[in-house]
Amino acid sequence: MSRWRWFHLLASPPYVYRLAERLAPWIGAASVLALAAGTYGGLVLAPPDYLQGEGFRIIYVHVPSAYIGLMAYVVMASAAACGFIWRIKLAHAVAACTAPVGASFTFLALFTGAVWGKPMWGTYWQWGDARLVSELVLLFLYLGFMLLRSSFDERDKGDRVAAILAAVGVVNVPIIHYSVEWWSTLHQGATMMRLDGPSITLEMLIPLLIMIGAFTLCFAWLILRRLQAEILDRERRTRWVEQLVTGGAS
Amino acid sequence: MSADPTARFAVQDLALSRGGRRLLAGLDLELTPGEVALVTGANGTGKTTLLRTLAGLSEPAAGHVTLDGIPTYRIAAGLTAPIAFQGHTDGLKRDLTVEENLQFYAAVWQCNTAAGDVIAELELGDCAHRPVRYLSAGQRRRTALGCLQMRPATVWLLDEPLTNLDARGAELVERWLSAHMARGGCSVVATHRPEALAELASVIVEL
Amino acid sequence: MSADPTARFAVQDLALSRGGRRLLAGLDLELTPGEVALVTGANGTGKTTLLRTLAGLSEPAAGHVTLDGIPTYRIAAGLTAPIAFQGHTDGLKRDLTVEENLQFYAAVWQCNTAAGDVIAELELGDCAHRPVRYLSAGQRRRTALGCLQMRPATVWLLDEPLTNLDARGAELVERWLSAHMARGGCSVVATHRPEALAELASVIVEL
Amino acid sequence: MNAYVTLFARDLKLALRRWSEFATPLIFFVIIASLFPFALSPEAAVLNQAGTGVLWISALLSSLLALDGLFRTDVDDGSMEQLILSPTSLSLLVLAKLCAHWVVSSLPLIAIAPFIALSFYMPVDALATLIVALLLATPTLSVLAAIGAALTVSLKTGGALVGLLVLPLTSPILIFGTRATDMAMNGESAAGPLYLLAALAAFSLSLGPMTAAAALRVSVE
Amino acid sequence: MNAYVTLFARDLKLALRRWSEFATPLIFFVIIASLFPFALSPEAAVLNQAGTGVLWISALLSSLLALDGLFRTDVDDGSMEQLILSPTSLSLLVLAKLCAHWVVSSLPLIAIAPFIALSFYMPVDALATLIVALLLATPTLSVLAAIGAALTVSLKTGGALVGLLVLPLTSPILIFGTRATDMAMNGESAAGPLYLLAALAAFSLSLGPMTAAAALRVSVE
Ligand code: HEM
Ligand SMILES: Nc1ncnc2c1ncn2[C@@H]1O[C@H](COP(=O)(O)OP(=O)(O)OP(=O)(O)O)[C@@H](O)[C@H]1O
Ligand SMILES: Nc1ncnc2c1ncn2[C@@H]1O[C@H](COP(=O)(O)OP(=O)(O)OP(=O)(O)O)[C@@H](O)[C@H]1O
Ligand SMILES: [Mg+2]
Ligand SMILES: [Mg+2]
Repeated sequence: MSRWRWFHLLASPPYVYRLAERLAPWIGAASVLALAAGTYGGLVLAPPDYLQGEGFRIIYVHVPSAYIGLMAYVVMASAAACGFIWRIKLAHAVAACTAPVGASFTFLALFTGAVWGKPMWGTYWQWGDARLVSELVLLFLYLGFMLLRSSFDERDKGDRVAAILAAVGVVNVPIIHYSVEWWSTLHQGATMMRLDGPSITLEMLIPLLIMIGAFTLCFAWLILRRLQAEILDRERRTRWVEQLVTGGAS
Repeated sequence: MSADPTARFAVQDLALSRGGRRLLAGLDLELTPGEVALVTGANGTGKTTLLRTLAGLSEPAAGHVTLDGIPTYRIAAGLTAPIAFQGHTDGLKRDLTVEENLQFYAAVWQCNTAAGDVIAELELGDCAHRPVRYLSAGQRRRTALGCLQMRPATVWLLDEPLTNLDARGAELVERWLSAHMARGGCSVVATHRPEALAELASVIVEL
Repeated sequence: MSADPTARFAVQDLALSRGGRRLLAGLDLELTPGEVALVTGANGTGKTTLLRTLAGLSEPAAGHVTLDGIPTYRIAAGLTAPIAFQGHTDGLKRDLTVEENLQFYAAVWQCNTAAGDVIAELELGDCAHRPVRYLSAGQRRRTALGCLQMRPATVWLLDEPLTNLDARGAELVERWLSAHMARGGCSVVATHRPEALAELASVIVEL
Repeated sequence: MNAYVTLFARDLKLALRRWSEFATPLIFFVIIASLFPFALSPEAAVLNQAGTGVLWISALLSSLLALDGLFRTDVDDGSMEQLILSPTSLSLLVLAKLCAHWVVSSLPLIAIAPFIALSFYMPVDALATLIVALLLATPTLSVLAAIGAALTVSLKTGGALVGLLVLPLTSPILIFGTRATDMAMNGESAAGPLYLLAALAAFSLSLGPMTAAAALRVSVE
Repeated sequence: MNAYVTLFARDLKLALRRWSEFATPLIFFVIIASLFPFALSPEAAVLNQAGTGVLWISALLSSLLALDGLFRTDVDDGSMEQLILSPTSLSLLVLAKLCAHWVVSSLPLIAIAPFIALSFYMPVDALATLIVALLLATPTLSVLAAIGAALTVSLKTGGALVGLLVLPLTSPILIFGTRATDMAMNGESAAGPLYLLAALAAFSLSLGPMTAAAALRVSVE
């Protein structure tokens, strides 16, 4: 009984809008704190890597963003699937605002990786590497979702069609991930990207974990804020938004 | 696949919108076997949208369309097919002949009306074996209407069936509609020329 | 590009065939400025073929179509463009808005009629900035007819202009035809509803 | 079932009436294959390496290219509405269209592939594996392309967007396909990747038509 | 001339109406290029060798892909009749459509080609030649594709055969193009093939639009 009440509340735009309004500042603050702590730990406290020197510190941006990029896709696809199956407009809104965020983090992972690659491997881009290529494919999946959704003039239709694509994509992500891994090991053995197993010290690991937490919080904050904007846009013709806007003005 | 010929077609409190604009709201309509409703209204008032919604091709903004209590939107999702819809487009393959087009629909709807008989009734005898691409606009429209005979449907939804038809073609539509009613079917017809079909109509919906 | 408004349109001993079949032969027709010819006939008798031939889009099997003595087939080949043709298809781009479609034709024909005025006359004010793809069948037809005002043509060739139009739309066509005649233009109109345009007609060609 | 056969036959017939449209990808295939040696050095070793890749990429592209129009003509001329309203399940009808398309576009390609492979100095023993791999891989490619086509059918944007949506999803097929071919060329057993290809084909053939049908229903609305 | 500008602008506008349309050929190109390493072995030596081929084939495909619809939509919706009856010469209008298509589909591709080339380890010195070669070759490809499209549109089934005959004509372009690129990569002067490409471009641009226009006039009859 109460479970269904929650379900309905979460499908109600004004409720979710206000909930986000209340949560966002806290999450934002927590994310800033964690970012600060992680940055300090990563740039100051952690010792330089004995092989890679100071350059390794880019890991504190690279790994968290790679992780968020992947997680965001799952969030986006689940939201889109809920929206399609139960016809919840709000779930589509969540999917719509997750996509660009996820794409940005994926791009960040690619970018930091490329920047890192130049000193480490002597080249920005290496077609043969599994992680690189599957990350690129992930970026294409995001772009496809966004392009498809925006190609429809009727938002409703765009939401539903893109939801199908997201669902197909989420089935494929693990397949792509593993197939690429197998493919590249066939051709060139183990990838170069590997924390040196046990050799990583706690001083390096803990800031990394903090950064991952911080990025997750930051992601959540971005989603909440974008969701608010998306809700206002979608509901701009309703009474409550009108009241909200005029109330704020007077 | 035999459709119940005495079904009740009901529209309750229907609202339609396109591109965020409300086209109509609060439409009620009930058709018993043998009834024809004419839908009229100026260009752009929503006749086509209404017919597509009745067919279950799109979901209404609000309200229900039911055939014997089952929402047509679910019927279209594949349960059974007692509804025939003929829109502005003709649903014919340009590269198939008239006969092949009719036979195709007969096979899809598992109906055993002979294509030859329908072609004779349509007076398309001399183009039966010509690809539809080479037909005149009216001959195409006739072929499309011929497909109606290939579907054992209870409800006919026709969007301006008289388009491009000459006088004999219009007569034919009238004759087929009466026969359909006599069989216990019902039908909704959108038209800009209600006078041509007024005799058959039991309801006129003015949008 | 200014067209002579008082040209003479002559058809001599015209024969048409499609796919090896003779559709008509020995047609003679002469239109002086201000005259409208209605072409009627059952489906598939060759009205569309006739109009396309008059426009110079296809060559006649025999005979001549001349405008002030110049064969229209040569006119269509790019000398000048005093002929406007509106067929079963509408010639509109789905992804451009009503206004953009009209402006495009105005630019191609180098005509300076304001698109806004035509849109107002067409009563399409509220969809002027909507892509044609989202218009209803009748609204599309109106837009297509609107393009006629964007061409400084002497001869109008209209193939069933009343298709999909409501009563007000039909009135508009009549009004535009009269205005065109008053300007000294002439026109050939194929239709299945000659009664709707009979007042204007000076000749009726029965195929 | 009857409707399935009918639609299959109709699509085959339509394809044969417009055979040139379907021959185009094949010609593409031959052109690309015959052109690649110009870009590579024409040494046997290099060609041998590249041959597999060229074959697979051409197979991929030619099954994607023609598929763009798979549903579009039906939607444009109103046939799709009639199919949606028909008593047969739309998934089955989509499957019928897919099968017809596969017969027309992929089958000839598979038939011609061995000759191209030979011209790239592929060992004769490896040909059987190549054919089996293509037979297993092309259905999945067609299903993926059909889903892409269904998603974009109501958009004016044609082939390119489909490419963007579908190409990233096809990378596993390409990887397993080339892997099987390479293994066979080295005289190893290619059973592993072939089983994976078969699994993917079974998976996509069972869920793909449903997905495409759902996309079509939304698009036609 | 005015009509030329108008039609050019209209076609550009139609293409840009959705930004996705502008972006997709590009992404398509990138994706094809990034799929190739899956099919080839990802070693630098092989990729370096194959890179030129990949670039040119992708260029060919993306300029051919969209062209199929170049006239078909105009013929289907009746615009072509109106253009034929318009006071401007049809060849000029065909040229306008071609130019708009080239700007939308080939130009972005040429802009991005250097980056792809770099990722395939092409030496920086060769990039200028690559760009010049693409600038000279793509117009000819577009003209050929347009002639093919016009013939296919006009002669329904029989004429599509002619369309097929046009496709193989693209191979000289590809051969000269890859040749120029390869020579530049080896540090030689690529002037020879570049002059040939320029000559072909001049030839096809002067005669192509007329040919396509003639085919279209028949189509509408
Ligand atoms: C464009 C280039 C690169 C891309 C796209 C990329 C992508 C990725 C991805 C997707 C992950 C996986 C994160 C996860 O599993 O949660 C990852 C992890 C990692 N990357 Fe990169 N990377 C790139 C370059 C590099 C370079 C040059 C280095 C250093 C030499 C590097 C070092 C690492 C490390 C140490 C990890 C963590 C591995 C683990 O915990 O398993 N990456 N990268
Ligand atoms: N290639 C062809 N082969 C054989 N017959 C053809 C061919 N093309 C057209 N026809 C026939 O030519 C005739 C003339 O067609 P047209 O479109 O001119 O008729 P119409 O008078 O406009 O008819 P409607 O009133 O239906 O529009 C039709 O009977 C048509 O079937
Ligand atoms: N995406 C959209 N955005 C805005 N308006 C739309 C959209 N799609 C359709 N419309 C409008 O919806 C209205 C209903 O169109 P519909 O085709 O149902 O009209 P109709 O009554 O059949 O007209 P006709 O008599 O011309 O066939 C039209 O005014 C049309 O412009
Ligand atoms: Mg309508
Ligand atoms: Mg006609």
